[in-house]
Amino acid sequence: MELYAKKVVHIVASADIESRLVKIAQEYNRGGYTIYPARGGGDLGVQSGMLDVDSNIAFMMVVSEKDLDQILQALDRMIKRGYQMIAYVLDAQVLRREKFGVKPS
Amino acid sequence: MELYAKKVVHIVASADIESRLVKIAQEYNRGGYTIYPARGGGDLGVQSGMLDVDSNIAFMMVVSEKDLDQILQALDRMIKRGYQMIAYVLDAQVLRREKFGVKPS
Amino acid sequence: MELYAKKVVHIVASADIESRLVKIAQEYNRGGYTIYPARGGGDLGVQSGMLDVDSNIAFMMVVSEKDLDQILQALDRMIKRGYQMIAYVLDAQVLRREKFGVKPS
Amino acid sequence: MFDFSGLLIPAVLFFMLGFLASVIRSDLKFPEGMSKGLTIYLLVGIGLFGGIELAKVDLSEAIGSVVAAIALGFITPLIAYGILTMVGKVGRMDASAIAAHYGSVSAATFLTAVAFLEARHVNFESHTVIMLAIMESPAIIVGLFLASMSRRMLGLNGQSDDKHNSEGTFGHLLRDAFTNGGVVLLFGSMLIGMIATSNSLDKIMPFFSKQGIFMGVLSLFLLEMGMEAAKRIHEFRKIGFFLVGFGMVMPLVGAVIGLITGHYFLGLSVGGTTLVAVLAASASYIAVPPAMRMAVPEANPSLYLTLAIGVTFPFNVIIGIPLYYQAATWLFG
Amino acid sequence: MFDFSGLLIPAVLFFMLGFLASVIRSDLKFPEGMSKGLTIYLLVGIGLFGGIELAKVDLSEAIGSVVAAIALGFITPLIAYGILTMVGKVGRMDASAIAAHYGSVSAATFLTAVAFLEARHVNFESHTVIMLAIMESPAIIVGLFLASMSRRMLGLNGQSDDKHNSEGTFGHLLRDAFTNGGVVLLFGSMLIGMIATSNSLDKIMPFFSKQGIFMGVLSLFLLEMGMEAAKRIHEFRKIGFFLVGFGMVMPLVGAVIGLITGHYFLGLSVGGTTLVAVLAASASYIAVPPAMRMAVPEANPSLYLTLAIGVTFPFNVIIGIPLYYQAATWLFG
Amino acid sequence: MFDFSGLLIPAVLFFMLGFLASVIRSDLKFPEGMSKGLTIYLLVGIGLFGGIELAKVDLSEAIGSVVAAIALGFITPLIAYGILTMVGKVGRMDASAIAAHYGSVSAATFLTAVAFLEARHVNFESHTVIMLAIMESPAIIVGLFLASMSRRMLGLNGQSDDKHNSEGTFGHLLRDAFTNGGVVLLFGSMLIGMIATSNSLDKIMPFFSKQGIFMGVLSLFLLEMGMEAAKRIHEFRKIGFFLVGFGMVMPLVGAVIGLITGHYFLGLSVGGTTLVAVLAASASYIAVPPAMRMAVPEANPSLYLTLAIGVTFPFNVIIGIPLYYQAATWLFG
Ligand SMILES: Nc1ncnc2c1ncn2[C@@H]1O[C@H](COP(=O)(O)O)[C@@H](O)[C@H]1O
Ligand SMILES: Nc1ncnc2c1ncn2[C@@H]1O[C@H](COP(=O)(O)O)[C@@H](O)[C@H]1O
Ligand SMILES: Nc1ncnc2c1ncn2[C@@H]1O[C@H](COP(=O)(O)O)[C@@H](O)[C@H]1O
Ligand code: NA
Ligand code: NA
Ligand code: NA
Repeated sequence: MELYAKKVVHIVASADIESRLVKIAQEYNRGGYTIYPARGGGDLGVQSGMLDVDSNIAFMMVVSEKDLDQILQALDRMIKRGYQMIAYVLDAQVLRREKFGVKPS
Repeated sequence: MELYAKKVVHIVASADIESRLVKIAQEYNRGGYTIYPARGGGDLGVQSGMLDVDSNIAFMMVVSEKDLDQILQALDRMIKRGYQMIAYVLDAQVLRREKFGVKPS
Repeated sequence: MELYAKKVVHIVASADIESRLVKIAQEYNRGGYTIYPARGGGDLGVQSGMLDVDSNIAFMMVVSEKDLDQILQALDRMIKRGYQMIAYVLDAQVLRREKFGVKPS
Repeated sequence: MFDFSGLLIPAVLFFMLGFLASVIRSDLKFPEGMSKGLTIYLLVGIGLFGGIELAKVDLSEAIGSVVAAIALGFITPLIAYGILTMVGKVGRMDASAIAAHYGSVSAATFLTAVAFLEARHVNFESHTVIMLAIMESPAIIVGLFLASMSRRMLGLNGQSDDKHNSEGTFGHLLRDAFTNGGVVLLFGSMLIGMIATSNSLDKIMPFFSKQGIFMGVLSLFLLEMGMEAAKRIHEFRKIGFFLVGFGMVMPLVGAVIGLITGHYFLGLSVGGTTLVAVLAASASYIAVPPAMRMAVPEANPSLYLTLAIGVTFPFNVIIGIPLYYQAATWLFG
Repeated sequence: MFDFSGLLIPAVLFFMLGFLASVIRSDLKFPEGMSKGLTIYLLVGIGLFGGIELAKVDLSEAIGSVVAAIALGFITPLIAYGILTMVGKVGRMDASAIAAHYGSVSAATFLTAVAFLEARHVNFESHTVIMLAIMESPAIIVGLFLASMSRRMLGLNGQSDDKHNSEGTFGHLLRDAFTNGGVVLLFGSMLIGMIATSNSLDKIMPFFSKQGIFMGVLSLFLLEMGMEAAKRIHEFRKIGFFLVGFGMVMPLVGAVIGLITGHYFLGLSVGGTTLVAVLAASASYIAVPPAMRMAVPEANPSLYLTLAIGVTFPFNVIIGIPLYYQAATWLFG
Repeated sequence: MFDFSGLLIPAVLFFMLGFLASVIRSDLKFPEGMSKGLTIYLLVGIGLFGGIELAKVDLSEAIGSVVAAIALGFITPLIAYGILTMVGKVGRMDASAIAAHYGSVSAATFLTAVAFLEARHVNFESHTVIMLAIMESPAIIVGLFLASMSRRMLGLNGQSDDKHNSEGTFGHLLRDAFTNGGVVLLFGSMLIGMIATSNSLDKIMPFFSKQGIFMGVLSLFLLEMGMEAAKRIHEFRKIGFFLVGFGMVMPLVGAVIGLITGHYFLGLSVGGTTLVAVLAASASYIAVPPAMRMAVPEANPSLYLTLAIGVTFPFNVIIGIPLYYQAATWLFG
């Protein structure tokens, strides 16, 4: 099968800031994103997932190489303003190039 | 630690077609798969995860390089028949080669 | 955006052994880890996720290259003692190097 | 003329609250699994209620309802398919999948109608619950039939030629129609309501009965359905004017058929006739969508989900139920 | 002197059990979503109760409570901010976010106080529930105001200059304060309790009312809160001696203001006065934290969450409520 | 001879429905967390019930039950281990882990027996609930002991030499046995039932008591257990003929011991004796599996889970309970 190189951006953050991240996906990734419920531990202590305030989400976007940088910059702006998150990027090969086209502009 | 090269296939699709994907794992991956609850947004709008019809799953399989292609082809057949999904492949290094052997044939 | 090379360790195991894995994260990864609820299928049959005994978790750690090996060795020790799990490692590029520093020692 | 007091019942008001919450973009959100759990509870409760009532009536009375339910389940989707393809030029695969939803029923709409009737102390025949259970499945079969017919007309070769996929065969898909979780829960609970000793049933009824917590749970569920319905509004533009209109006209068509069936064919009371109208007018969002997603993957799920949840469900809850009740009282006028 | 019998009610005992379970490092864990679901239920139940009671009183009586609630919501966070920045040298952004929590309320603390009063057959005025609903939001506004003032003082340029982020504007943040899920549920349910026909409300009350399962659900929820509170103890060292002390002194300050308001300004009974004290003394962990996480990202969430859930909540449940009740009886002495 | 009417109670029928749903491969599925939540509720409910009853009896009466419970918890796993290793040649590590499950108890089986007895208006002594709570843990200790003995016999050096893992020490594992979530909930709720003021307990009982919604919730839980049990059938071939047989014979062995203990040693009524038999006959699937997964990782979890959930649980619910009851009546014959 023919595959196409894309980037996968993974973010782990408090569930409370979900709407901000969705906004980024809408602006830079044609509204494409996937959210996983998550909990965890880190510098801010344990996020048990039991109360809303204690829940994390993992926010995943499959993005084009060329959209990657402005997405990372948007995330960086959030981080600079104080929003806590971790973010990493993976190299991936996708099926169906047409699902991950350029953003309409 | 010695690690072994494998492929990780990630699929995001409606929870309704889970049984189809499990079938693929049983046929081509010795029944090995992991499912994560998920929600998200894409071309078909928002999948809020609240009702069954509105829930996604992420379906993950660690597969051998040599099984990869027929798994992708099985996915591609599903896509061609109309099933909506996104799928990507990652390069991974696994611990314990014996857990991901060849499929019995 | 500048990115930094890290490793992402993914483990899928029974939810019952979560506390062991958290201990590893605390010992070797400054307490940094993320847990996803999961279910799945493998050599031990189907883990439906309905009862506690039937639930998996995916345990994810973003780690430094240099911490990787001792984490993998800790996992290997668990596996040798009989704990069932699958584990794989991905190459990732992270934002914010300072979030994934060396473990205090 | 239109009597607004019918809207002042908690079920409807909570639906509106959920709708509003979504419209004003509140961050209100039900946790993953909550409405799925509530759905399981509601289906079991309604099934038990139906079974207990069924054990009391004699079977010959019920048989008419069974026949009527099957007939409604077969006829309404055919009409829907006709309207969609002939009036609306909707694609045949989409039309098949949509049609199936209208032949089946929405338990939440039915229960809202029950709450509506009870708030006015209107009695209804308990057979209607059997009809609810029975009507879940036949429409799925009609949908499968329409889809395979459409495939042949369009020259697609669909599922059956796929060697790799035994699930695609008609037999398997048929089985899916009857082993759907919702169908199994409804029928199973009905059977349990019929055969369990009445003494032992009494012990569980504070949990499941309408004298217990059932109606409260329903309200909470409708709160969630309100949010889901409102979320779909954004899709209205995408699915187009014709389909949105169809989502409001088709219930009326169904209701008329239901009213006639309930009043003339089954000879039911005002309450019972209203409920049959509601059954015929409502569109499934539990049993049919997964069946169509599996069996008719060529159809666009946005279309049928938006229609069932975003158009027809709110239409029935807010406008339809009081209207059908009014019509039923006229028939008795 | 201190009357321990007030602690021997299930709500408090389950809180202690959860706390203990966490302290002995039990693997007890609520499934994802369970306490979120219980929270939704509790907010709807309390809203309905308030609405039904409100429909009975005349509006002029209630208006005083509304004014008092708004006043409390504005004044207590200002006092808290003052203490934090002047006595404690807490950073201004952190102080703004923490202050907002103390101006708002904790529904679970309020309900525990209701359980406490009911176990002693002490009546209370139902207006207090309106006050609960109203006090959720104003403090958020004060928090936003304090944060933007602090930003100016610190020379930060915060949210508003960010072209990429219209959500950062004051207007948007204000909207968040009133569209928060908890606020919408409370107000919406209150409205439903007021306007739904009483006959139809009766049908859902076995689910939502205190004669039904409400108090049992509350106990289960407090079990979970106990675990959450205990989990925060590990953070005590990090947040420091001053803040832990603040988390116990501030409720006392609030309670005094609340007692005065309830007794002298509103002329409430012992029960009502106790509840107003509880409202003023309690700190929000539902509506305010997400608002602050969004609007004041510069503040450290560990601080306000540890204070609200790990210090003030247990303090109020175990020590505060009996104390405020005692004080209220003295006022009437 | 075998009286089928005992099966016609909702608890058993819902179990069968779940089983059937899974066998016909229905897509029925409980959302993640639902049965975990129901389990928490059931354990709290049963604990409260036990505690309230305990507060009524005098302690000297209860002490016999406590001793008997501990004895049963120690003896049955030793017998099980003997049968497994000597008759069945099952590996020692697997045998240790399996044995522990049979020394502990299944709360759901116990509650089904309670439902069975209540449907026939048979009274039972409330001490049996204390026995249920007590029997959760001792068998875990026996399991740990058997496992470490087996390790020595097999020349494995297991947990203790692992410098990296303080959790592996016997002390830690012992602590796990008593801090297991289920154990904490049961004991904690029992204590709360004993010490809370009766007036305040009345307020929460519509939620937790058997006159309230408890039995309904149990039915829903058993529906889920039916699905879980059926799922395990596929493993029967893997675990082999001997173990499947063991899963049906061991409950009978346990029941005989339990009947003797209940009737002769404790002098209980028919109902009480039946329940002690059920306790001794049932196998844990809540407290013991995680303990064994942690402490005896060398054992294959498929074996003990399939036995406890797939063989012994259905056996007891369908065949065992009526049988033990019959036997108990004979003893009184
Ligand atoms: N090194 C890490 N590996 C995996 N997840 C992490 C790591 N550090 C932080 N996280 C996740 O990110 C969340 C927030 O991290 P923090 O801001 O450090 O508390 C945590 O609750 C974890 O879920
Ligand atoms: N670019 C993307 N990145 C991450 N997830 C996506 C993306 N596009 C689609 N998805 C996921 O796939 C699901 C179905 O996508 P679609 O068929 O485009 O609606 C969505 O609900 C998302 O969960
Ligand atoms: N090849 C695989 N790909 C993805 N997940 C797997 C695979 N094999 C096992 N798993 C996951 O690991 C869990 C335990 O595997 P096992 O010990 O083989 O039963 C399963 O329940 C799956 O969630
Ligand atoms: Na219909
Ligand atoms: Na306050
Ligand atoms: Na036993």
